[in-house]
Amino acid sequence: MMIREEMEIISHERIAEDTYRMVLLGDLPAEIKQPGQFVHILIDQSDSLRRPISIADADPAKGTLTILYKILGKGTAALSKMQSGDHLDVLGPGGNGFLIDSISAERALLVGGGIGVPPLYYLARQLKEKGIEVTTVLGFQHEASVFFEEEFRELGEVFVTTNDGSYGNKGFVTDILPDLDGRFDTYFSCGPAVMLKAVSEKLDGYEGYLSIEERLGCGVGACFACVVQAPEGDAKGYRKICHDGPVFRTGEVIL
Amino acid sequence: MMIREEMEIISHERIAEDTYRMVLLGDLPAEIKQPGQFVHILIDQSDSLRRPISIADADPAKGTLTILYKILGKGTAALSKMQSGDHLDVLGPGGNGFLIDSISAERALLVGGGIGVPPLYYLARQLKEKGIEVTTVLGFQHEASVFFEEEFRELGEVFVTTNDGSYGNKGFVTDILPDLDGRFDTYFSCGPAVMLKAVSEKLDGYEGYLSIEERLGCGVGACFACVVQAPEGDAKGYRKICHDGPVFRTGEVIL
Amino acid sequence: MTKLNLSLPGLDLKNPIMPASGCFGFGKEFSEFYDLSELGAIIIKAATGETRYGNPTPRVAETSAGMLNAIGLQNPGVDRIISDELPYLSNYDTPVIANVAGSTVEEYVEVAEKISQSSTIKALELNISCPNVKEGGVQFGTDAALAAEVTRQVKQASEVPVYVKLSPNVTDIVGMAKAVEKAGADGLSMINTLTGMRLDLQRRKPIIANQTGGLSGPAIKPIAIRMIYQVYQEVDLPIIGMGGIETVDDIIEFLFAGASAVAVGSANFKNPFICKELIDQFPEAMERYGFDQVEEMIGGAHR
Amino acid sequence: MTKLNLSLPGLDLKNPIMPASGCFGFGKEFSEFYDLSELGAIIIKAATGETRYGNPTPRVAETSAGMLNAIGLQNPGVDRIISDELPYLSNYDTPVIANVAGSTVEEYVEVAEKISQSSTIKALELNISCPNVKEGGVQFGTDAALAAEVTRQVKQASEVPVYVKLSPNVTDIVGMAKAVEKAGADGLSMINTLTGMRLDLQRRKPIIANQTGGLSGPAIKPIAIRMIYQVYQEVDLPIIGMGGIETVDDIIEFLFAGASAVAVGSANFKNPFICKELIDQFPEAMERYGFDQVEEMIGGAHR
Ligand SMILES: Cc1cc2nc3c(=O)[nH]c(=O)nc-3n(C[C@H](O)[C@H](O)[C@H](O)COP(=O)(O)OP(=O)(O)OC[C@H]3O[C@@H](n4cnc5c(N)ncnc54)[C@H](O)[C@@H]3O)c2cc1C
Ligand SMILES: Cc1cc2nc3c(=O)[nH]c(=O)nc-3n(C[C@H](O)[C@H](O)[C@H](O)COP(=O)(O)OP(=O)(O)OC[C@H]3O[C@@H](n4cnc5c(N)ncnc54)[C@H](O)[C@@H]3O)c2cc1C
Ligand SMILES: Cc1cc2nc3c(=O)[nH]c(=O)nc-3n(C[C@H](O)[C@H](O)[C@H](O)COP(=O)(O)O)c2cc1C
Ligand SMILES: Cc1cc2nc3c(=O)[nH]c(=O)nc-3n(C[C@H](O)[C@H](O)[C@H](O)COP(=O)(O)O)c2cc1C
Ligand code: FES
Ligand code: FES
Repeated sequence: MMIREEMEIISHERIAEDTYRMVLLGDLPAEIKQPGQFVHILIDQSDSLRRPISIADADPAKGTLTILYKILGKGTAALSKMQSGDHLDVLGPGGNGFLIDSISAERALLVGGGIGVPPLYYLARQLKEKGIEVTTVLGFQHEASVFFEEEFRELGEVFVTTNDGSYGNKGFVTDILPDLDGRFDTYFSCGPAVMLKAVSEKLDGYEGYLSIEERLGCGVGACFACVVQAPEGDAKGYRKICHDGPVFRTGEVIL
Repeated sequence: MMIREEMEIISHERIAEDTYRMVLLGDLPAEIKQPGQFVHILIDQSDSLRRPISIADADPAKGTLTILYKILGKGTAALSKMQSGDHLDVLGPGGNGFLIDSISAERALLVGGGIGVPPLYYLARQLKEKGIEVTTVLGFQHEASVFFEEEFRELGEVFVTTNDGSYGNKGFVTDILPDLDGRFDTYFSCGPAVMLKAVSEKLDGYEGYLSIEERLGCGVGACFACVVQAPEGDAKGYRKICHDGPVFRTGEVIL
Repeated sequence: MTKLNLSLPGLDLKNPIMPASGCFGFGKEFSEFYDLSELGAIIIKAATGETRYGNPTPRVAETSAGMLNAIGLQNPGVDRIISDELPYLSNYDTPVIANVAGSTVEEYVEVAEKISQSSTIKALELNISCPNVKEGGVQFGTDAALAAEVTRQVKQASEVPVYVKLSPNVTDIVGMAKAVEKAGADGLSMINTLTGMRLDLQRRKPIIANQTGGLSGPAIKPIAIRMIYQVYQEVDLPIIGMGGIETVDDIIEFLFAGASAVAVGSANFKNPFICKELIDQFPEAMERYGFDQVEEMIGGAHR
Repeated sequence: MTKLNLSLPGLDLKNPIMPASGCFGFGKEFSEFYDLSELGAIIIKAATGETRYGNPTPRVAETSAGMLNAIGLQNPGVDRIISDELPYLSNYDTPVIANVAGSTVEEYVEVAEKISQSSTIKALELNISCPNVKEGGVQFGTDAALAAEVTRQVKQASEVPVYVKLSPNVTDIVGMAKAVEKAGADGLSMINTLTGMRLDLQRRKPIIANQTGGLSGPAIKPIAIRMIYQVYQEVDLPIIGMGGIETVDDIIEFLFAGASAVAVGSANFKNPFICKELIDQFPEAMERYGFDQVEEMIGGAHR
């Protein structure tokens, strides 16, 4: 069930260029169903809209969850100014994540781009726990923006690409994919729309799950701000990212 | 000269019901010309208008000034939440105060009502320093709202009235005035419009100075939000409270 | 005892607070947060004759003390609303108001006729003010003759009272209100959103794919209060007031201006519990201003 | 080298940033805060034929991300503005724009004729949009035929170019803009304030003595941007844009929408140094978005 609560910030640190990790404490983590869900944060009470941020990790027993975010505009800039001990108005957990319980994967490929990396970490941890082998490809702009490489390495093999080659392999995540052919049966991806499109084209034929972003209104499925079109023939014709997603099976929606 | 600066709050405390004293530190106090001037405070950067608050005391040498304010609405409520060490966006000193240098008073009567009391304190201190005898009448709603009686007592005789009689004399400041006839030559008053009107009628014939309130816009004399009418025949026809006032000689403006 | 309830045409309200159309879907999502029976009423998302997909995304953008939206009347169409959405709402002890939209007078009439036959629907809100669709919607709301015509025809077709939702994007709001009053409206609902735009400075294009969107939120409250105040003086219809409501003080301001009840829109996005919280806080607020009956507060600023 | 200057009818601007009418008096007060020669231009307070005292107080109220004002065109009258206020402004190397108001076409013409003869005045801003006076002002700004008529006559009387200041309180802003373009306007200035109201809940009356007031500030920016964007597409006149500007990003949004220059109004009340600060910050902001000439930015969202 989604709840709304004032969560306490128990740690907050910069982990890469404009990128921060924040750990929050409260009752909300106990409600998390799957990796890939998000929290909807009211950063300032005078804001009109909440900001959706993926749950990057969680420890329901301890009541903690981790978010990783990048400063993009007004809201995330304000968020970065907050300090341990401050409280944050959080609504969540929202949406449907990666349905790992119903997945019969044995070897998983995770493909994350930039600030799309966070939800994959919680996913990777849970896949590993289920005994599924995890290979990860992470794409960043340049060296300064790389984060969580080590964390993923603890869970399996990791490839890093940067657009300018300043770290890891030069190029895009899709440049790595051909080398990995045959080393996985299911893939999971999150990142900018163009990347998701390219990844799903390259990995056509594999079972795949994509986490999609769009500007949200309510975040609870009521306002139709966040719809994405479903393919011709679909009964409803659309999906709500905040409610039906943000994670969809490839082909379920038109990228 | 008016300046704008981030002043540091160096003390802040509740002194009566909904009433607070705050001491601010900065360069602005050095610019104060007279008692009766005000500072124009931007309490929250998202506010559209500043709030005018009288300078209740100042020590230009130390760079401090004191304000006393009452919680009335959104702005003053937010102000009351601020803490020592916080900074406040202050513009000032604004307006023309009590022109004590050009006043030939020997015995002064000060009449303050409620949150009109503050500017009279700085005035009283300066009158006293000039060797002028000070008698003060302070009116409040009830016992819980009384403040600064002791401070004024150090400077001269003090009479307190409360509307409900819960402290001092029951009634209005004007009830005291007849008893004081002949004990002063000049009076100074600040308080709600109705009180100022009543006081100036009771004390007709005396030289008197009134500090007037109105909702301000710019606070610097540019927007014409704060005008008050001058009597028939006046060349300009009006005065700006923020710029020509807030202190006016009786008769200079229509109450 | 404070008396929160009041009766308006077609509506027995247990309190004057309801969610605004388009900001509450068909209620289901919010039923996870609180019991919908607590609401004074529910205004559901706009219904059109056929399924509409709406505008491309992005459909929302934040602005100072407000937001823009251009959903474009996405909805499953009147038939599926009746078959799939209304049955669920009939479980609650709360009057449901259907928001009726269309591209032509015929479509308005068709939707009104069908949905007003549902026993769940206690009134219609005639949406002649949606600024986010190319056809229909706002041109009916900015031309007094068209507004009167669609009101007249919908009134004939409807089994339940009709509240006409006025657009604030007009020179003469009182003229619009009088026109629909004369055409037989049972009530007014005001205001819908103001047409606005925000640019993405990086892309140098409007953020909202539809370019313009409807501005809602506290930013527009002074305009809503002004329009309701003016219309209350000239028109003899009950008004459901809306536009930027976030607090009980806001609600009281709308009632004093002349609204008989209020709807809360965008604030549901900041806080999905807002309607319930406002309902809980309302009796105390009434007392603070010296009232024990909602009815006494209506138009309080005009006395 | 970034090129901040540009030429508009009658105006050689060293930068596109100026204070808006009514928010800067006749400049004198702000000359204590910075050198007025730094400003792109100065738009002075409205001038009418005779001295006007204006509306009773209170004249201002705060709203969410905005404020209401109903000054009511208080001013010393055109003759005393010419004799008492303009000489001081002529000391500065900044074009001065006179805001011209009136109750009748004749009054507009009289004021325009007189003040445009001053060598200090480089252009007129024809204020047909003041919502805060009973007579004149906004009715000229909400009726296209009247707007055209007053524009035509003022154009004939004026020695300097005429920018017509449009009211946003209209159904069809593009129609208004086209009407004054056809009538000979040299430019547009938009937007004036939206008519709004706020109630004092204790007194149960409007806070502003005039009841309604003009809403300005960031709250109205999305409406200003939308209107300028729409007018830029249909009308071939330079636009001085205004409505809620507080930051250099706001200015860039106005330029991209189609404004050639901008005016800063209520923000002067929050921060009397705002115009100078924005001018200082502007070159860097231009660079950040990849521009080195203001002219290239104008209408950037339309390409
Ligand atoms: C399901 C989901 C999960 C996300 N997870 C993360 C995450 O883990 N870490 C992270 O850094 N970011 C994540 N994002 C993107 C994040 O929501 C935006 O970067 C953030 O809202 C930008 O807010 P802002 O105030 O800084 O930007 P502004 O541009 O000032 O925001 C203005 C408005 O636009 C919306 N907005 C702007 N950009 C985006 C965007 N790319 N996606 C969605 N809304 C946007 C904001 O929510 C806000 O309503 C996620 C988005 C979605 C939809
Ligand atoms: C020259 C001058 C000196 C003042 N000195 C003091 C003082 O020393 N101590 C003190 O407590 N108060 C003083 N006041 C009154 C004080 O400015 C208001 O109480 C305060 O602005 C209320 O703000 P708010 O946000 O709490 O109320 P809100 O009602 O939320 O304010 C909304 C707006 O209305 C204005 N406003 C509301 N009430 C008043 C009022 N009575 N006078 C002027 N503006 C008002 C506010 O400034 C603001 O712009 C003074 C006023 C003036 C004009
Ligand atoms: C996302 C969104 C969708 C809306 N959809 C509708 C709609 O379908 N029909 C309608 O009449 N009004 C619609 N509105 C307008 C609201 O019902 C309301 O009139 C307006 O938002 C002002 O209220 P607020 O400021 O409380 O949001 C919508 C508003 C928003 C924000
Ligand atoms: C206090 C005040 C007085 C104003 N007086 C005038 C005026 O005399 N003439 C005029 O054309 N506009 C006047 N305006 C409107 C402004 O020039 C400007 O168009 C409007 O405020 C929007 O800009 P802003 O949001 O930056 O304030 C006034 C605005 C305010 C706030
Ligand atoms: S954000 Fe409102 S339905 Fe998804
Ligand atoms: S407040 Fe602007 S002139 Fe006094």
